[in-house]
Amino acid sequence: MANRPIVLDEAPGHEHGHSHHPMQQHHFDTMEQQYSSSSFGMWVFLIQEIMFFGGLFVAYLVYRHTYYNAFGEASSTLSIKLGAFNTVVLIMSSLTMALAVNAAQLGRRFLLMLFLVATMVLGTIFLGVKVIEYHDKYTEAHIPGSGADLGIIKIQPFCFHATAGPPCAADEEEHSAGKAENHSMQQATPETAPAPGETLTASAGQQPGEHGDIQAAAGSPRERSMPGAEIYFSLYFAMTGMHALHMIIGMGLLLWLLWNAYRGLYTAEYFTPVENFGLYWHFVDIIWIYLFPLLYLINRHLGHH
Amino acid sequence: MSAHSHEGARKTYYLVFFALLVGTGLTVFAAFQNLGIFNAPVALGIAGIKAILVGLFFMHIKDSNRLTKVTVLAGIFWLGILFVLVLTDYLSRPWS
Amino acid sequence: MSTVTSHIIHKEAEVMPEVHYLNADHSLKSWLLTIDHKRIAILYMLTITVFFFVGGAMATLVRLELLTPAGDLLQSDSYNKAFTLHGVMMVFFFLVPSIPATLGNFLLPMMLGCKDLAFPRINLLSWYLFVIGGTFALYGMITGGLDTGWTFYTPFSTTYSNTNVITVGLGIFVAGFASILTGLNFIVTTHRMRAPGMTWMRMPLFVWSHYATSLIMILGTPVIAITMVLVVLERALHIGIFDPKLGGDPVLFQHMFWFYSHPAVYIMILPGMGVISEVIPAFSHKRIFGYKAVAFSSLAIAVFGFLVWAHHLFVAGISIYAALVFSFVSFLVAIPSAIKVFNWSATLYKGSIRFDTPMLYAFAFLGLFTIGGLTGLFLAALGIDVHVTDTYFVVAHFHYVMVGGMVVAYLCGIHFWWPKITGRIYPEFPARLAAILVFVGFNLTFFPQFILGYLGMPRRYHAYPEEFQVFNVLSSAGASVLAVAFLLPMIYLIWSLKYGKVAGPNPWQAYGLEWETSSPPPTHNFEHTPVVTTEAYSYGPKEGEVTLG
Amino acid sequence: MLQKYFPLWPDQASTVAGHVDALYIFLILMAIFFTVVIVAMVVTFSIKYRKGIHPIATQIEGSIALEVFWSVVPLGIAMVIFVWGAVLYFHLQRAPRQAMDVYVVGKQWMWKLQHPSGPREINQLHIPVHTPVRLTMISQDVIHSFYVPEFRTKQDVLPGRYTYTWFEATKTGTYHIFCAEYCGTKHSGMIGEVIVMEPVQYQIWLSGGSEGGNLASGGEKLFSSLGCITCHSGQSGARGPNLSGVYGQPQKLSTGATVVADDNYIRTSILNPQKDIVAGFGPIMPTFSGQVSEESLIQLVAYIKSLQAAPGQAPTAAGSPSRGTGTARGTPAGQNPGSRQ
Ligand code: HEA
Ligand code: HEA
Ligand code: HEC
Ligand code: CUA
Ligand SMILES: [Cu+2]
Repeated sequence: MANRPIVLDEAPGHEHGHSHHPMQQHHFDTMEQQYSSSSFGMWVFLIQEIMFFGGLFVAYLVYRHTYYNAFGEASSTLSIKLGAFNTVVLIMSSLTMALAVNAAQLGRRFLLMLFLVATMVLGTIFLGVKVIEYHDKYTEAHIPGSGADLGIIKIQPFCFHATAGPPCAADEEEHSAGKAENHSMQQATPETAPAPGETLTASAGQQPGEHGDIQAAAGSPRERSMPGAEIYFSLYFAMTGMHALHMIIGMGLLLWLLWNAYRGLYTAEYFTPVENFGLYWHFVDIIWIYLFPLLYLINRHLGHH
Repeated sequence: MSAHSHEGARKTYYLVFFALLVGTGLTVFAAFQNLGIFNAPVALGIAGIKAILVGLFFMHIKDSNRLTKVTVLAGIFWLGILFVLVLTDYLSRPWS
Repeated sequence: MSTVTSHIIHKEAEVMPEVHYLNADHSLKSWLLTIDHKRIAILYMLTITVFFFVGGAMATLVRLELLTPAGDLLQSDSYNKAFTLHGVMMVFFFLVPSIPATLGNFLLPMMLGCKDLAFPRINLLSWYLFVIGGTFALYGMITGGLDTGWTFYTPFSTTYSNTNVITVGLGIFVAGFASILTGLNFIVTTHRMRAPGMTWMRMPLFVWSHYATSLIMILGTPVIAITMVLVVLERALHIGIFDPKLGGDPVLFQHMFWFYSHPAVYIMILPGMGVISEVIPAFSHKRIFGYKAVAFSSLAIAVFGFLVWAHHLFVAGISIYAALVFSFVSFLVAIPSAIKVFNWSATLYKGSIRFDTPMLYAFAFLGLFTIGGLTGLFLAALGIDVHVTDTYFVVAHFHYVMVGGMVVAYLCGIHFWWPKITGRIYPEFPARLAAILVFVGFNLTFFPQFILGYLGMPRRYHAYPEEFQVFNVLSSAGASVLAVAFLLPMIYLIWSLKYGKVAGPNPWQAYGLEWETSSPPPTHNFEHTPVVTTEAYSYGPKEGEVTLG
Repeated sequence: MLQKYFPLWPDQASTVAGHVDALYIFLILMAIFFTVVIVAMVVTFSIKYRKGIHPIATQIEGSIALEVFWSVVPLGIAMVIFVWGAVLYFHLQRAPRQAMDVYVVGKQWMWKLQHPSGPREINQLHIPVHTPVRLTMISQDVIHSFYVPEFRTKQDVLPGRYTYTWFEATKTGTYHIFCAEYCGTKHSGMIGEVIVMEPVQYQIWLSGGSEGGNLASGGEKLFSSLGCITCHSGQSGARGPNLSGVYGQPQKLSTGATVVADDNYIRTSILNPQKDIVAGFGPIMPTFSGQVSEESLIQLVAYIKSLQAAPGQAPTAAGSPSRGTGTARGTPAGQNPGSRQ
């Protein structure tokens, strides 16, 4: 075969003989190539993450469009205080993470470890607050899958429970004006005879909004006044849950980074894992930056609170 | 990179952090104002700016190569495809 | 062994290289923990073969049941589980990884002139995820089965089915990440690991098509992953997102499902197109006609493929205006495929054509993919789709593109690169026989289904009115031919592992980096990093551009 | 002959069937043309340039002109198909105004059909020939799909939302109704039949039908037994809006938006009243979700549909002039809710 012009030759500057960085993997020609591959790989991974969350966001978009009112009201049951607090915490952790990368670039091991720990602490705080919020939702029975009672909107923003417990009575009274409208919605029981063969379990006079009655009221079709609200809470849990899951995975990775930093693996020449993790962490932050207004801040000006 | 630019970077981080705090405050504030149909766009606009800040500075997109930038844009573009084309259905349904 | 001169003259009998990736180490551990892309490709190949035969066995059951109008062989529930298992196995666990994870994995680094994919460990992880996902799915299918169809439409899958939706859903979720990681690896490798001199416009078209495929894997698969999560949550916790009883919209599920699954059908054809783009030039001994057109049409398919998904929903209750948009784009996405088909055919012009088995498969591909693609246009035409959607017309369409297209391309590629992978050549006669049998059996199986579909026989029917029987019998008869045709390669390919003729580095006198190294290649692919100085398919000195007319 | 033993398409029994088949034949010719072109290229080149007689290939790089040629020509053809298909689709999707209504409820695994004038059928649909029929369909459980091959129409039947399809039969006879969307165990058994009759026969069939009373009057009974009437009394000062003349009209909502009150709007107003609040009213209407079956909902919708605007007057069905439930030509009676009382 005459036409065989691919030259199998030695690539310039490559071959054994000159020393490799200990972290260089065999299939890369240079440390530079390894670095740019990992960093690009991380970005491609993040694109994948965008689309992953994108599926949730598109569901959100569709249902917010469909159940505009219900989303507004359901959103008002979240605590803006907790949400905003968590937003700040997460932003702060992004800062510490950026500083950690910076420290790694400079090869300052101690500083790197310090910032990694700080990031972890902030992440833990975030998750802790999330647990409180989830627990509040749980006590209000705004949990997906708990049945028909999801539609009941109980209004109690600005009600900060350091320890999860029943919604504070003070707050309930404070906002009773806003509640009235909602309660009337649920109490409006028309004087009707149930159609034959069809169940009608709610009886007039029941106060489904009252705490403690929720379980009893559950299953009553009369109280399921807002199908959209159930979807809102499902999305709330799905989105924040998926976000929290990413945080938890992030915490695990942070531990691993910390261990490696402690072992002195990262130097001013080699810190790719720290940097890539930073990208991941900031990405998770960005997701929250969107979740906060989308979930907590719908139609607050209407004063459902 | 020189140590000097790393110091500069730190300064940027603090500035961005500050801007993000302001953004958070702003978005909470805006949520309680009656802006008519603009409540949602304003909220998303602020979120978008915050996200861009995080991306450009914390994630160093500003200083990264073209491939990275194209990658990020591609991600956003595809997300756009998902949103826009799903909405072509929902927004043009007679009533649902 | 891999200096340039050693194989320019190869009249003497070829000998196997002493050390190569297959015999570098023999322990089981060296296979299960390998990070060599070639060994991972083999692992993938074995796994998907198992899944293919599981899927094939189910197809056999389906065709046997449909031999008679009455639902006599299987209970309706068993039938439903059979075609679901068939579809799920074939799509998610066979066809999606078929060429990319085997041939792609094996060849991409070699074609680019590097030692391995960018992330060898992630490559291995991908295989493990795939196996775990597949095990989940198989386990779910065996213990109780799944009867939702491969499309998992809600609310049937979330509320009404009594079968293992959650287990299989998780299996698909996990396997999805295997696919994502493969795509990620390919993209980064293509961008960052090309050998010196390997510019984008010198890359083989196989690489281009895998690049396009990987884009879809990265951008589409996450959406099916999250959709599966939502289905599982819906089923486990009744979160209501897809449940009309709680105000959810089942059509939203369909949007999300097809946002992935339509682009995924291009995952299931682009790699095959890549194979054809290698094989036709090799056996015409001629550079490909319109390299750039073929290369960029792959990208066009990947991008436009994301804009057409709702052509699966024309009667599902979407807005008619949206249907209009999606139909329009569906016609646009056919154009890049048309460009490819014409360029392949034109490549034959003034070639020096040989008819080895891979070339026979390539011809079969041309014909069958064309028919499959053209009937895709029928479906994309709104007025026709209303009548034929969810009938056997659709079944025929997608088997033409998936079996006639991709499976044929897979067989084509396996034969073409078999000498490279194993160092030995398959026996030519049974191989040609099998190729011809595949072609004949395939047409006999699936052509009657077009007619059945237009006559109105709905798909997923376990019993059917008698007037449809004739065509069903034809189809079942074809399926038995097809079964034999698919079993044959299993036999002679395994036989050739021991008794096949030693191939030598380049038995086809094909052009490309992978043919520049020994067969089987050494663990690091090349003795030295190659430097590329020519374009792909430089089978001879160029002629001037031909002009029209 | 050929069509009998080796049929290529089903009977053409509706006004659209011929149009669909025309496009189909065009597509077949198109497909044959391109397949022949490709096969011809492969075969002639294979013969002419096989290695034996053409040992040295000519290396041709490509041709821009040809690339343009074989992109633009298919594009042109594709656009023809697109437009043709789209026009047909719009025709298939939009029922003529005067169509006779039939309501369909799909459930695992049967079709329940209701004529506005009363008769209810299971897995059978009697219709007069040469009469446009509009189906308003909903599912009680999973997605089904209403398919009559001879009419070339198909439409998925969704839970939670009405979908529509229509056809006008041109031939008397009996045709299959298939369920075309997979719906579980007996999906393949969810088969019914359309019986297309001469109008006279149809009239006879109608009068021999069930004595259930018509849909709207059934709806009226529900309207009072469910207590709707307490709020929707039609009197000024009533707690709920007057429902007369609501159907088909744009409704102003509290958000300022307007929506047209079609069947889906009314259905949702009953099941999920809080979703859209009519301007000027409080969100006080309770949900009836889970209490009213799809059949009853259809009756309520038909009743509200039958109410014509009569300002200041309490709605009553029995004597109320009917409007719009069907005045299809070819059905002298039967389509009129009041006519069979
Ligand atoms: C490998 C997989 C694969 C491929 C490549 C394709 C390719 C195409 N498919 Fe297919 N399709 C499937 C797999 C695939 N499909 C599957 C699995 C389903 C059903 C899923 C289910 O419901 O279970 C399906 C269903 C399906 C539907 C929905 C049917 C329904 O359920 O109602 C539609 C509708 O538009 C469609 C269209 C197309 C089109 C336009 C193309 C085009 O890309 C084809 C382009 C190719 C050509 C056009 C041929 C070559 C061109 C020429 C020879 C030149 C002449 C060209 C012109 C005149 C334009 N497909
Ligand atoms: C890669 C994709 C792929 C492949 C290769 C095939 C291959 C085949 N398919 Fe499949 N098919 C699908 C993808 C695929 N299919 C999908 C996605 C669906 C839709 C599912 C759904 O509706 O949800 C479908 C549905 C489907 C149906 C419609 C079922 C229905 O709607 O009711 C039919 C009916 O004929 C069918 C037949 C066949 C046949 C005969 C083959 C043949 O080509 C297979 C030939 C191979 C073999 C036969 C294997 C050879 C091995 C042996 C013979 C050993 C067997 C061992 C024992 C019997 C013990 N398929
Ligand atoms: C407690 C009083 C009450 C009862 C009982 C009641 N409604 Fe209503 N209905 C209202 C009010 C108030 C509105 C306007 C606000 C809104 O849209 O929710 C309304 C709105 C409607 C609308 C939308 C009207 C429009 O102009 O767009 C329909 C349709 C409707 N009701 C039907 C019914 C039916 C059918 C029943 C019985 C099954 C019923 N309602 C029972 C109070 C009631
Ligand atoms: Cu009902 Cu299929
Ligand atoms: Cu498709």
